[in-house]
Amino acid sequence: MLVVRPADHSDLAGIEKLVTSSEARLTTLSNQRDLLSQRIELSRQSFSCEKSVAGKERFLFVMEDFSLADNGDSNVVGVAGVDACAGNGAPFYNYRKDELIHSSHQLDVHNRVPVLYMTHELTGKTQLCSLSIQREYKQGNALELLSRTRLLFIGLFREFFSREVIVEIQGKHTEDDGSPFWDSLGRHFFDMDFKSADYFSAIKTKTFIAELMPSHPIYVPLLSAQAQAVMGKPNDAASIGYQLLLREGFRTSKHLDIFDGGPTLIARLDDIHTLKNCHYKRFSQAEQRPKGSKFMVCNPTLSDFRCVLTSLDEHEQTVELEAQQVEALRLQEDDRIAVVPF
Amino acid sequence: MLVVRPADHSDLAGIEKLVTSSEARLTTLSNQRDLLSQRIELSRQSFSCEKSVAGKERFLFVMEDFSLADNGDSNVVGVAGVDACAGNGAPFYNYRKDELIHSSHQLDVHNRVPVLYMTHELTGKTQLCSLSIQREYKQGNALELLSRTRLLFIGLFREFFSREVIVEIQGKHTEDDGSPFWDSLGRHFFDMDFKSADYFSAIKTKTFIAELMPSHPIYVPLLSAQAQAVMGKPNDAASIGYQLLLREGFRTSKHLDIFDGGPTLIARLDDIHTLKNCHYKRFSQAEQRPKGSKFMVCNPTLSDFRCVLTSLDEHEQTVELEAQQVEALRLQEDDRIAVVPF
Amino acid sequence: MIVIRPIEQKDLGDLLRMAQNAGSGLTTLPANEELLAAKIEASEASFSQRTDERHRFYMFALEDTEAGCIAGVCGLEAAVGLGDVWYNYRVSTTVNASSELGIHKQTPTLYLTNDMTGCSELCSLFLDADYRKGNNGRLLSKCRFLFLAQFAHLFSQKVFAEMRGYSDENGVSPFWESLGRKFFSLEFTRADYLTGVGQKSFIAELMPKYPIYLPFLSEEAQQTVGKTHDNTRPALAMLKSEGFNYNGLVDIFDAGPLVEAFVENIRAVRQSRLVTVEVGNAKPFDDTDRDPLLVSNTQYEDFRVTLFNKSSLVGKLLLINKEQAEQLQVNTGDQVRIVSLREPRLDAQKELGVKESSQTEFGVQEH
Amino acid sequence: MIVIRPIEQKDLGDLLRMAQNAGSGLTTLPANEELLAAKIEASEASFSQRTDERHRFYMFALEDTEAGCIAGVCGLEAAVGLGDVWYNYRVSTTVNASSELGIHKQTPTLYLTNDMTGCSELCSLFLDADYRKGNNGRLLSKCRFLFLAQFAHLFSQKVFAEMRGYSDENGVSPFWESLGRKFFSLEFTRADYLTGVGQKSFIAELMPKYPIYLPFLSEEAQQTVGKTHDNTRPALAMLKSEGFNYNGLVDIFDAGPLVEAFVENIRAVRQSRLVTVEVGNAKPFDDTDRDPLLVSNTQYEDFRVTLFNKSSLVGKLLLINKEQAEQLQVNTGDQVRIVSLREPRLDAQKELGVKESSQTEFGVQEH
Repeated sequence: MLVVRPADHSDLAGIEKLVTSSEARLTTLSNQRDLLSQRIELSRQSFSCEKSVAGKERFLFVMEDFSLADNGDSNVVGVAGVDACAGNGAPFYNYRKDELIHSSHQLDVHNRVPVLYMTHELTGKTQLCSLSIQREYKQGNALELLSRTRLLFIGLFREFFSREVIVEIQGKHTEDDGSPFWDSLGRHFFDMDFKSADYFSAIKTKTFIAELMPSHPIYVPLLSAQAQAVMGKPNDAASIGYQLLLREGFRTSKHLDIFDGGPTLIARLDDIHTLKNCHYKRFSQAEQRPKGSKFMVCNPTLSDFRCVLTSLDEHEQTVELEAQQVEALRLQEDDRIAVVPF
Repeated sequence: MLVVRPADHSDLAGIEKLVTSSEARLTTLSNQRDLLSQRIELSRQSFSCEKSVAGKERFLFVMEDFSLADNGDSNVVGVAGVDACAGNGAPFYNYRKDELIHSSHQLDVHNRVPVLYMTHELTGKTQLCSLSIQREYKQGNALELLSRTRLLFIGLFREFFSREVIVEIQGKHTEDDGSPFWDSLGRHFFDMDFKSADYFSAIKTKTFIAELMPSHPIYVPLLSAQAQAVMGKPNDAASIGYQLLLREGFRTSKHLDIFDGGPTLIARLDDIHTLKNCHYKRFSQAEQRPKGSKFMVCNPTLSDFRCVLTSLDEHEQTVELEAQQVEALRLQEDDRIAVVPF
Repeated sequence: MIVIRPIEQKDLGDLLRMAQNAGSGLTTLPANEELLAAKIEASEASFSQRTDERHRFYMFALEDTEAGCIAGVCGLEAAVGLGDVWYNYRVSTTVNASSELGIHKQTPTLYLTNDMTGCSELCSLFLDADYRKGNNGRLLSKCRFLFLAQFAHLFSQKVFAEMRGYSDENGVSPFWESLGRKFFSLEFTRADYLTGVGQKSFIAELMPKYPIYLPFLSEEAQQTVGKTHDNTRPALAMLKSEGFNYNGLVDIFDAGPLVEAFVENIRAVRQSRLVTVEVGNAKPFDDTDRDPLLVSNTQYEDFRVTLFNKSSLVGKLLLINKEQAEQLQVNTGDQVRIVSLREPRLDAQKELGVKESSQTEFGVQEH
Repeated sequence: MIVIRPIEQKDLGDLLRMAQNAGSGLTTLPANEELLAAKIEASEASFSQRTDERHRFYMFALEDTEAGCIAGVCGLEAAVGLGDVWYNYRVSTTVNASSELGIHKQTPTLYLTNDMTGCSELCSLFLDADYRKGNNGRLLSKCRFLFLAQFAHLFSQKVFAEMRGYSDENGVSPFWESLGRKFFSLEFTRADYLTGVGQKSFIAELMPKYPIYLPFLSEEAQQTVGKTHDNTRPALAMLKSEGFNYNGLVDIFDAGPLVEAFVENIRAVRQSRLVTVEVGNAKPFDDTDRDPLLVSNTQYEDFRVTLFNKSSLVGKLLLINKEQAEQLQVNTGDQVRIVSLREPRLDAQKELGVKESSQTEFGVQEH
């Protein structure tokens, strides 16, 4: 059984292992143990509504597989985050792809010229981030459960979040972890390869970006053909998650990652299917394995937030849950649950 | 009885009178007779699907009050347009208000600095324009009927239009027809007062805008306090129409008029209420004055497009119309009609 | 005898023939009869003071009085960019540095600028191939300095010349290929031609307005910024020897360098002085003299320049013969302005790094 | 006797006192003991060649050998902007024109630029009020030109100085009020101080990066662009008389002008020459002489400069007495570099518009 729940310090080793082996780029989750530990602590504070993080909450979830043998540690097979405010108090950098028309009647020329403007306009929007999952769990329901649990969480606790949610998707890279977009743009100014820039952006403040980023708009036709080709395209490793978000009602925005040119998805809370279809029910202990349609079901309290997959009869007001599920969700008799079709 | 229908050459005098006396600014509708006449001809070609205007259709509607005494001319009391593609083949200029965060940890300074970028990104989107109505008709249903008829039209003939519709709303002006936004920005570069710029933009090609507009981004904090205060605010004269569009599902975008800083509204077709609630019915000749809820009803054919207000019973598949209405709508027996709640 | 005089409408045929021979490098001299006639008309209107001072355009012709034809022209614009818009790129430096990461990176950056607006321009120099010998090239180019010296009040304090930019043996400009082509969607020669004939609004409409970071251009294009065409090097060396400097401005199409000087600092202006003429039986000018005197009269409408041997100067008197007096349009007792055609060789100048211009003859120099 | 020598750590007390008197206009001399000690250390490391050539910073002290104290300092930076980032605004012209509408509009525009990166800078000049008399001001400022002449290979070809910008009687800079304040959210003096102590990353973080159209600033601010503080005018006139020019670059905070010159074109560099010393019973220097000789030894680490009467120069020999020899650290037979402290008055120069610098004494000149 897969359970998604808030990350705790005991998950440190498991998360570290995940992040280190991740094939996808995780700017927002460092692989340095002390930074990871800080991040978990920050998440704990966010879930417990501590004043110190008010307005800058960073929620981190792990997915645990209860069916794995108990190895002493937690069986973390996935991790995912929600930042209440992109940038977390610092500027959040993006390129915004705009279009200028260079047109001359006299010469009968009419060129649409894409231009990249540096922008901070997404700063403060709620951001999905830090999604990483063990390779074996990628093809089944696990990735969707992990990703959508965050949306369910956002829907249940809207007071923490902005009206729009964004997700930066990893851009297309070369086989040796380079980025054609970076090589044609950022490299000229940051004077380092993509990996280094990526590394520093995970562990440093944004000062170095302000200092090194070119401040003038960039004409796309002057970038290399390879860079232009990957602009706004998701990396293959991220494509399942990308597809899933499109299905959820996210749309591609005009924003690109400043490092690898990857796309940004955006959705108004009101347009996200998981949020629209979520409703409350009661539960009862099941005598036998529940039957019906697949639903995500969660404990809708902040501190005990937990989410699992189950089957249920959507016409019944009371959902039957197995004892194991009730325990995993930390439910007490008479607690409300929130459910959403999977 | 008010009827909204395609403009025809016989409406020239009536439109001219309207435009000349209009209190609102109408960049997209010149008060020069020959230009007006061209515009009507262009509309006729658009309604008749002539090849010459394919992709650049400009539809112009007039509202006629049949209850006025016949004065030989048409009794035009309002005019309104839909351009299939904003810019009509030339670049469509806007400022886009973006935000940069100038932030220094060292000094604990965190400024959000709004910046205006010139953009053509709205070029090619469908644009509502040229709305003008006689003062006496402004307060009742007439304005809404005229404005929403365009939306109904767009919904019925989506193949002509883009997926998003924009409207530029007149910005705030001073009592002597000046513009604080213009005085603080455009005037420095165009070297003329607002009225002249406005006039030229209605009658000239866009070449002069390309030549005279400042090409670098504009820092809003450097504009005058008055200019900053009016940015994105609708003129009082336009506020009823503005309100109406918000109710229709339009949202304010980040785009401003380059001359007076007026706001731009934008909506996806799928979000516009008139489009969502439109459906087809049949009609029959009424014996007596129809009763029920207020609906807009129209002849849903391109060449004979006509729209009036009526009352009907929404549960009936057949709508009863008075003889006068049937005639005004140019309906033949067995024709379909399209209706939408008013 | 070779003499410089204002161009006239009767020279149109000669001029058209020269323009046809000039090729595409010469923006300001397009091979179009109507336009050339208009240029001559503009020059005549300027010399006869029918044009407002700041909008005058002067065109000088090199006449072979024996052959009865003109064999070269050069132009002088009182002030550029007052009617239309004058564009250049300024090659500037952008520095991005992070002390935290120990990074310090300099990026050459092109800024579109109109900074030459109002300055005077040397332009349109062209000399027939047959006449590219002896002192003709220098005479034709430098005659303008005496005009500037004599009528400085009619010109800007600063004067400049745009040098033809680098292109390869096939006439391809790597700078244009890497930048202009992407925005203008037309050939270099056509863009160049349109600019030459004054149809410049397409630049405002199509030109990228934001700064261009040079590393976005091809290696080859980067290297041609501020680099002149091989054929133009002698002309550039000549202007440098007169005190002109490259100060970071380049042509927007081919990135050829712009060289500028304050009028008062131009060698031939600074060293020029007035002397008195005495008409007698002086020997005619011997063109094998490699170091002659450049001499002009002081008349505006009937401006003339020609060369004399240094030996013609005796104290404060310039001794000339009748034919010379006629060509210069002066009489005994009139003042003329003189200056050495080349900078006198001094040891001091070698120390300061000023070099004599190349001995190669030149015929085409400015854009 | 007044002599110029490299500053030493023992001068720290005197220097601190001077910095406290200097006020906020002097970015590079903040009244902070630790920072001043660091500056002295940087200078000592430079003179003793412990620092890499391009990162050297030289500080010269004016010593009153009788009073046993220093009474003035001036600095010379080998190259700016190589460790951190050097910012200026370039005042450029934007032209928008429409021939169709008959409009032609010029708009002054400020571009943020790092174009001085790598150039040498004159800086930190300060002279005690008590010593602002006689030739002290000129001696202190111009001593650097002899150092530049002697060790030109250690400096950039171009040297510049930033002049304090205009502020009103209350110390308010209209330019700052109209631009900087809106972006930096701090006081001018604090911004100035942070820059002086080398903490400049806030500029990259807070500075507007896009060009600023000047008409967006207040009338008053527009008028102060390139205008110097009243107190700095004599210093500006002095630098101009040495061949420095304002070329459109201004300070990003107060818009004070930057003046620049190619080292080889600086009057005191160009006219300086080497002569031989003979030690004997020469008369001491008479400071009432308004036209003395500026004399330096040719040593790097023990560089010294002082003034002599012109009468001390006899042919190619400079006659000096024992005390002078000791202060200059030279012996009979050694070479020294000399130049007239002021530019010789020549009729020719009047013609060219060069004016003698104002007679007003100056004590503070560069930013």
